[in-house]
Amino acid sequence: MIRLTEHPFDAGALLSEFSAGRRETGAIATFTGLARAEQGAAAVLELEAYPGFTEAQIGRIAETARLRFGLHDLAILHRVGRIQPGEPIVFVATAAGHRRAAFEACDFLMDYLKSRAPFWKKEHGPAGARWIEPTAQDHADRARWDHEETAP
Amino acid sequence: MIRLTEHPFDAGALLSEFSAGRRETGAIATFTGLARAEQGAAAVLELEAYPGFTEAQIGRIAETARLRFGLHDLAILHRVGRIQPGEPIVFVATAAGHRRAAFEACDFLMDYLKSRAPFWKKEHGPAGARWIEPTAQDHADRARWDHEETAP
Amino acid sequence: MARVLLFGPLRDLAGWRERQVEGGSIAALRAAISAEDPELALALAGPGVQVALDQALVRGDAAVGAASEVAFLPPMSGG
Amino acid sequence: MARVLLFGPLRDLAGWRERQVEGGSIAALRAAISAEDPELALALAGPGVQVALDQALVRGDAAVGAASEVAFLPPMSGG
Repeated sequence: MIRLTEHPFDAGALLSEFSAGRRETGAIATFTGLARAEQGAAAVLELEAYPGFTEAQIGRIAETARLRFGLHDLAILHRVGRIQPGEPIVFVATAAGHRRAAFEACDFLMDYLKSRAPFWKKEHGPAGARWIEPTAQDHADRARWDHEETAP
Repeated sequence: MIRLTEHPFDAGALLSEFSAGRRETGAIATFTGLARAEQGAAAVLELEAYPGFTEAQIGRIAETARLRFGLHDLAILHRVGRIQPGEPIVFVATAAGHRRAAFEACDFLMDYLKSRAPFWKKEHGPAGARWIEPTAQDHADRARWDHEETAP
Repeated sequence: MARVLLFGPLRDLAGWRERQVEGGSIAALRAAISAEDPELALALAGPGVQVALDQALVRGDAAVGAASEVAFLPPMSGG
Repeated sequence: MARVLLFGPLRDLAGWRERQVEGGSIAALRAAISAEDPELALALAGPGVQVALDQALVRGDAAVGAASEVAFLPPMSGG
């Protein structure tokens, strides 16, 4: 499941759905990204996607993750539109036979989503709006996967 | 929250509860471990704990994780008693400002729980019951944390 | 003729998000946009701007049909 | 006199999980157990068996009170 949504969501409900009826999966890892309130100083985030294209590009990386880590299944839900402080932005779940693969795939997918996925991000702060580029840390996080060997 | 339970649980309900009302947390990682059915060949697991002692020992590692990774919060629920194939065994959730800390703390806690936590595990298979020790992989996974530097 | 889509800062710069533009190739679309808004055309040729033709990334020039969708994608910021 | 608890394979070997044992120290408890079940006493002294006195791990000998709880913990398997 790879889906964009304009509405807040409950990560727990997504995990319940994702884990239901699994018989051969030993490990499920999830990640939920939330917009921090920064003690009231947080900007409102606006995330723009290219509907169809964005899901397809994420789908290609998801397929890479599925093969690379031997995943049984995965789910990605990503917010678009205006996101208020405290609201969830992204949910990723991975299912695998063993925990190392589930963790690494979840980590890998988040590094991709945070640095290269087809989103354009605007911050609406007190000083006006500005477009955001990925941070150096985001690029460094993603680059970890370019050369690293994956544990079996 | 560190708790043992004799009953199956819904990891999604735990994640909903854990993520509710967070304003300053940017990242929540979870791990759910399930008993694999192994196409019907799986043994029934029996997990024994030392009530009070087991939670306290897990609590010490949880406190280590909290400090080491700067966690905002964490939750651990672990099954004890007889566990049928397909049922959840363990749920771990970690909350942090940023995703690397949340992922690493969750991974760290699982490596501890799988290799050194005060549980004794028996498999009831077709050939009878036998007590299980942690695998070499479990020890190797845990040993990763003894020398590795943590990303900031 | 194609449906041209702009995203992110390109949309803010142009003042529009979607428009029909005359031209049988991506190069012709760029020329038509340049005639009307040279600053935008320059930005569309800027570093890191990718082009998607009918939702597939393309490099350089390509023919576009009347029903084609051409999107100019500035550097993606991730989610 | 203390309440002695056995876990995991030690419990299976002994055939009991919890029992009152006479003795004012852990060494005295081991001796009392040995008098009755030398095989169990040997296992309790085996490699990797830890002792918890009132839920705190102890090494070597220690005095135990009448209301003390002494647990013998074989190597922990993790969950």
